[in-house]
Amino acid sequence: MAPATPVLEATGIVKDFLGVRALKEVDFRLFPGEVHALMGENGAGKSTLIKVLTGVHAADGGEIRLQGTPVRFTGPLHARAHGVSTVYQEVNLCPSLSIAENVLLGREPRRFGAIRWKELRRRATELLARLDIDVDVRVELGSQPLAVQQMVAIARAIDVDARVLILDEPTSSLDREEVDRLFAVLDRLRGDGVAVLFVSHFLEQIYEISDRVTVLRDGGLIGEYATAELPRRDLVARMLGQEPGDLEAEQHRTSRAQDDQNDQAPFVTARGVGRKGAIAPFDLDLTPGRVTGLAGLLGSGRSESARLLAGADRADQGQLTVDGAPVTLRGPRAAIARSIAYLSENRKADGLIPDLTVTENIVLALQAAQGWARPLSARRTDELVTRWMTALDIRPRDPSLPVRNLSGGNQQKVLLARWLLTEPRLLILDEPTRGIDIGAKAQILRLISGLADDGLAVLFVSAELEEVLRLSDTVAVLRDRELVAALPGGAALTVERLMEVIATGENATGEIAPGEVTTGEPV
Amino acid sequence: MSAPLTSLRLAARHRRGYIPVASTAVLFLALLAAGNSRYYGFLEGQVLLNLLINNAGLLVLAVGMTFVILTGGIDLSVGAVAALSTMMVAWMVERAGVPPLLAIVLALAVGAGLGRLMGHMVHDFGVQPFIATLAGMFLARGLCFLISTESISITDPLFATAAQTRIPLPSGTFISISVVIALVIVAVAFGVLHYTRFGRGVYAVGDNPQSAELMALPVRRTILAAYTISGLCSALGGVLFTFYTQSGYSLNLLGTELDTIAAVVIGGTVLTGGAGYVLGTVLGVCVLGVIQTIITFEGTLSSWWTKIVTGALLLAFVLLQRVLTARRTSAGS
Amino acid sequence: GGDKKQPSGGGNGGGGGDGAITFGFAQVGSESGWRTANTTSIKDAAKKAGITLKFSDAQQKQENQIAAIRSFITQKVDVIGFSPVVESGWDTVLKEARDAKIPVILTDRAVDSADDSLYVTFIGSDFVEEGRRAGKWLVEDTKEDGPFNVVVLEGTTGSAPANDRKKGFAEIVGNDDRFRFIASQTGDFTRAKGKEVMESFLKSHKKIDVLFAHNDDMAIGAIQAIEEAGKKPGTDIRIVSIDGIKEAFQAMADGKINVVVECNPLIGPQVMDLVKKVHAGDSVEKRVEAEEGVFTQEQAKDELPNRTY
Amino acid sequence: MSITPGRLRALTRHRLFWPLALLAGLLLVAVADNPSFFSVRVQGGHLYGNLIDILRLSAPLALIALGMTLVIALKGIDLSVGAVVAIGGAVACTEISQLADQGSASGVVLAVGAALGLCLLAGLWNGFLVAYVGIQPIIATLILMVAGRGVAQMVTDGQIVTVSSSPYHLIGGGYLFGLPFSALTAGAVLGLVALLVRRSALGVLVESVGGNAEASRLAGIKSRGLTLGVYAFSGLCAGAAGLMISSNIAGADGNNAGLWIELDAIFAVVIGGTALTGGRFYLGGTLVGVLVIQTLTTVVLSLGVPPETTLVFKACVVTAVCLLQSPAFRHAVTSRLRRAGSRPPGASSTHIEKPEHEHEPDPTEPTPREVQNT
Ligand SMILES: Nc1ncnc2c1ncn2[C@@H]1O[C@H](COP(=O)(O)OP(=O)(O)OP(=O)(O)O)[C@@H](O)[C@H]1O
Ligand SMILES: Nc1ncnc2c1ncn2[C@@H]1O[C@H](COP(=O)(O)OP(=O)(O)OP(=O)(O)O)[C@@H](O)[C@H]1O
Ligand SMILES: [Mg+2]
Ligand SMILES: [Mg+2]
Repeated sequence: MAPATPVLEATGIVKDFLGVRALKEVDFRLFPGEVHALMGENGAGKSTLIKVLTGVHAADGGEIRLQGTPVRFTGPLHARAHGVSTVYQEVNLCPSLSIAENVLLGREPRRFGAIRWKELRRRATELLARLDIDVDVRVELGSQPLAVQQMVAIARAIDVDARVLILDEPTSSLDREEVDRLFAVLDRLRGDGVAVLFVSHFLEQIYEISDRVTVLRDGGLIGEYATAELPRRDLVARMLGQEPGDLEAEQHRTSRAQDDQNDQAPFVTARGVGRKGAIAPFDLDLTPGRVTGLAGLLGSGRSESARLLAGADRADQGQLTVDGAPVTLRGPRAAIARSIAYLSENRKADGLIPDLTVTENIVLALQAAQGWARPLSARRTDELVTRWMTALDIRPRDPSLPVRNLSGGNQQKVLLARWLLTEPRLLILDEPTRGIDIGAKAQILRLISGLADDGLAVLFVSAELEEVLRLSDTVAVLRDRELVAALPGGAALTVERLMEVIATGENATGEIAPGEVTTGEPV
Repeated sequence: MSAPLTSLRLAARHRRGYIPVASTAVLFLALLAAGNSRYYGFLEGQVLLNLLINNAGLLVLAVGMTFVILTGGIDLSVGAVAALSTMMVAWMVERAGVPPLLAIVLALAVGAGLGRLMGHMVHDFGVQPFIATLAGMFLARGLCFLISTESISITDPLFATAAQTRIPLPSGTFISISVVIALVIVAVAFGVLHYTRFGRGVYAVGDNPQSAELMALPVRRTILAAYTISGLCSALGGVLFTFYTQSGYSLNLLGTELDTIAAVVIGGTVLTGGAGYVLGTVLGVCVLGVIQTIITFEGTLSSWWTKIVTGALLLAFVLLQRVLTARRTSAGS
Repeated sequence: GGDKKQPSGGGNGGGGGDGAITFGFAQVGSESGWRTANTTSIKDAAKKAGITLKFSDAQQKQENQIAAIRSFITQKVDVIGFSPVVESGWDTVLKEARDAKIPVILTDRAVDSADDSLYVTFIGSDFVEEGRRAGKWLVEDTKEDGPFNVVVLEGTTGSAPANDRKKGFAEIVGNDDRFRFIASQTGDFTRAKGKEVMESFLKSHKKIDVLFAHNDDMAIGAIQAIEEAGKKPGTDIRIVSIDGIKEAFQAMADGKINVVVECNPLIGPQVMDLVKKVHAGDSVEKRVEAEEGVFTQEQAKDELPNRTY
Repeated sequence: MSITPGRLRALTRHRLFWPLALLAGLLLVAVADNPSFFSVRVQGGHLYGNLIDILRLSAPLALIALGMTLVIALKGIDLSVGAVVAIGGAVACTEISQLADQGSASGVVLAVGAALGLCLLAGLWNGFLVAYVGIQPIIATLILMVAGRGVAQMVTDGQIVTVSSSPYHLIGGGYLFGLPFSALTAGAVLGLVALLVRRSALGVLVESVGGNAEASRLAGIKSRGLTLGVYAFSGLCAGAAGLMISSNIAGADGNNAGLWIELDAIFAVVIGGTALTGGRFYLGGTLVGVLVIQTLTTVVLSLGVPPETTLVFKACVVTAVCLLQSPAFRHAVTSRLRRAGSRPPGASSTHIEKPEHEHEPDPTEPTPREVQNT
């Protein structure tokens, strides 16, 4: 099915980082008119390969050919000039410029050399509308939820007249609907003969969109396959290097806690808690032993409600009680002091301290809670870090590396470790599995579930409804910045039902758990 | 119900960038009003115009600095490069008999060249801007001394004309040629920053250099150009200074880099780059000028009180600026 | 408000209708004790003479000084005085003053303008002459034949006093081949730098016979360095300095400095005389020398009580 | 050779290798010019020589740079240190000069305490403006830089306040065990602070706030208190440096003490490897930076470089340090050397060299459809 010459071909690519070989003689081919998935565990070398292909990193060996001619890109600018357009992992945009500018930066429409601002905004709006994103393009990008930023990055990449489009985990923070729109666009591009390189940890997405798959493991090439001819199990086995265990076998978590919910007092209750312009007042109970999922569409206010509960933003109305005592969270510190941990959704902007080592990043919150004068002993640190690095399988298993050198998924695990380490009583997780490979994801979900069984209260936000369903005892649904329903989890709650509630805001059977949800006044 | 609300919020958000400049403008007017209520003749037209006449050179330096700071850098060499330019022009015209216009062009070229060299150090070799331009500052000052340790008067009539020509404005007031040049530079800078790809690139690079690189923007060209522009503006500022004083002197404009940076930052530009307006810089220069004017009008301050009062006025200004912007931004988000 | 500060020159140009003269004085800055003494002298003298003083401190910046003079012009003061930061570059603003019919008095330093009608008079010191006087004393004091190794602590590189004192000193001493200049460095007119530079001189040069310091502060710093090196200032090394601050006289009295060429900052009364004369339209000398002398160790003890700064 | 090429490479890659190499180079030049440059003898009961001078004179700068390192690690900057230096000296000397007996140790201690207290306040003030009011550090500290100098001049009345107090002289000009007391003090403070920040969690917390303020806030770090403390410490260090400087010349020079020392301090910090963008900081590196600066000054004096050319000379040295420290520059030089050497170009066809930015295409040109870099 592939035409004779690949548009982009790499042979024997080697890349070393300070003596560690991240890519071991990898070969890779990309043909026009195909969507090619690049698969592998966290740290397998996917992003590194992409960066080498586009000249961000110089290869330490190997050759890259563009349409049969050897090339040596000096960077994204050079690659772009040759028709290779890339969206790198993590949102790499300019947060304090407007959305419109971010879409068209460097390609602004001009007349006599002067930028035509009206036209710029019109075109940006149009491009985003193609992805069904309806925003005021004049607002600062940084004020937008991560998913919108992600879509802006995608809009930016597909606008150019490119022969090769590379997308490194573009869907990690997208909801189902955004993914659908993206795939529609990719389909069209494929039809136009564009070669698309696509990285994702979602198997369904891979099987839905890709024609061929290249699998990497530990920096080495495992093989290149036609997607249709490779059963899921085999794909997973090749990625992990072993037969997959009960990755997908796991269904809904057996919520022991659900049965004895009556005798458990909630750890945190919110009554009419809200913030003007961010989220309408809502009621929510977070009970030890129970996982509460938050579901909703892009921009429905999931992150914003999580932030209020975590003290990251200050609520301007309502009352929060912790352990029965009314509290006002004046900041994250106050929340942490009350054993509330919050994993934020944007690891790059407000999670990692890139220069610090893995160890330092992991113990940061615990250390901050202890105060500067009481440093964790080296032994204790070692012990904790080793424990959690093993539990979460953070690779490479070298705690002294600067965290910036870790792969995206492993960075995410570091942040998760940071909060688990503090032994919280309420764990607020905003997209905790973003960018985490399927093997690790199952493991992490199991871990959270286990912690919940041991009496942890969990608030779980994820764009992936399956995941929410699998883990949650209760699913609260948000719509237009309002909490509209709380549905008991369990086998009865299917993705379809949930989608329906999200879409209509109506609870078809009208079973809003009493006392759980009262929609507050809209602000 | 929530639609109008959302659009209101969006409107507030999208204007947030202008708040620092707007508040600076308001405070500037307040400062003028305060001066006027205290001193006789403070708001006379010519006093205001003198603000521009006296600060034309600083304004041009600050415009160049704005470019560099917007890219997230800093340029400590501006004062020294300007001094070098006064020295070069004076020496060439007076001692070497170079035609004045040619001398000016050469001085501008040297300024731009020095700027570009610093740009290379910053971008290509990853030297921190502070250090690269500190070296540039030493070098430029040092070259001044090599030309001459004494001040050189310029007797060429062109400079006398440039210095003494008064461009009349209504009601007996006037401005100088330098003011016109400076305002043209401001206008050009405004156009470049807001209406060219390069200008937007400057903001992008300052906002997030790694992202800009990954967004396939010409980061290298942008940074080199920003430092070159700063060097060029410094040299031009020096030339305007020779129009102002008709002389060249190695110790001219000592410490001006800090005034320049202060003007840019007071004008609402963020030192870490990516946000700011060149019109804010104009206001920043005017604010510093008014503070100076107030002190002159006060007229009885001893040397140290001059410093203390300057600091106090600056403090009052940034505090008020802070109060205003904090109100607005918190209302906006 | 009602308490607006009015320039007492009022709206009537150079007038002096209400008697009091307004004198706008633009000082260089406050870079040294000498300068502060100069400022104080001018302020006190103005008060004593009943002259309204508008004082502006330029913080060592020519542009500030020009701005201040412009502001004096717009405020319509009766007489302007200033001590220029640098010799050159005053024509434009001085012409503006002339156009506004405001007489200008220069103090302390001269300007190099070709058109000397731009100012009425100059009062102050001649830095070149100071250098010469220092040189002359040295030549006369050293009867024995050399060679003498001379080190120089220069003022701030590029500043007028440094340039001129160097020039004047070299005019005299440079022509006498008993003297060899073995080192010359800038000490920025400060005590700390003077000490640091002298420490270095003492280590790289075995035999130093004469130290010429462009001001007293550097000389005092150097004395400390010499003493710490185990030598006797004033005896092992002849020290010649300029300015005449109290501490230098004390050091002279203690035998640690050999000679101080005075550069008198206390010219306030003389300036105020000139202001009055100029305002009244009397003719004045184009150049008025400040009263200053050359002091040796013998004179130092008698002079010490008269030193006020 | 006992050093393997690999070791040597690792060594030359060390952050401080090139500054130290340059330091050594400077000293070698000095000793070539003046063979007795290194000579140290006993004079007046203590060691005496150029090297001792370097130690003594770099002490104040070392203290200031120490405070500055922490401030810069927090993504801040402190321009006011020069003014605080002046205030510290001015207050102490003025107090001492009013003592009936200037030699009384208790009087001197009180004066020193008052001066340091005031400087601590000055630092707190800066920290307050930065952390609680939210003013950009450069402006917040510029205010005190301008006004503080005025305060110092007011305290000294614009004159140099001379003191003759032997206890006070010890601080900046005295000797202990034959070594300069100031250098010992600075060394001790540096060591203690290094111990404090690295043994407690302070260092990591500072680096974390400087590296990503929002993330640190969410992790529960009290960044305001930390900021306040660090600026206060910087003020205190500057005050102590002010005492040393004034003690060394036995007088407080409100006009000139500490003038432009902020630039030197920042320079030292940056040479030492701490980035102005905040985050990781290196106290040892700062110390090397300080020594480079003071050695440069001393060597320039010793060489007798004419004053007019001093600055050009310094510019060249500064440029040299920066460039040598830059891996990109070293790479450019070595690859150019290699190219000039015997190896034919393209000898390693599979080896892709680190990109140099020279081949950057002009994006304003129409997008080339063909690949040019063959
Ligand atoms: N700049 C760097 N310096 C050192 N090591 C690095 C650097 N970048 C990546 N690595 C290492 O290279 C390996 C491959 O990382 P890469 O980011 O390519 O993984 P990935 O396949 O994209 O993983 P993920 O799915 O988590 O994004 C990892 O072990 C990582 O730690
Ligand atoms: N249809 C939409 N398209 C794009 N942005 C939207 C849309 N609706 C709302 N927004 C933006 O979403 C933001 C609310 O974000 P919030 O982080 O609370 O959402 P969220 O539900 O957590 O979404 P996500 O999980 O994708 O981050 C607002 O800034 C608003 O401007
Ligand atoms: Mg990756
Ligand atoms: Mg979210």
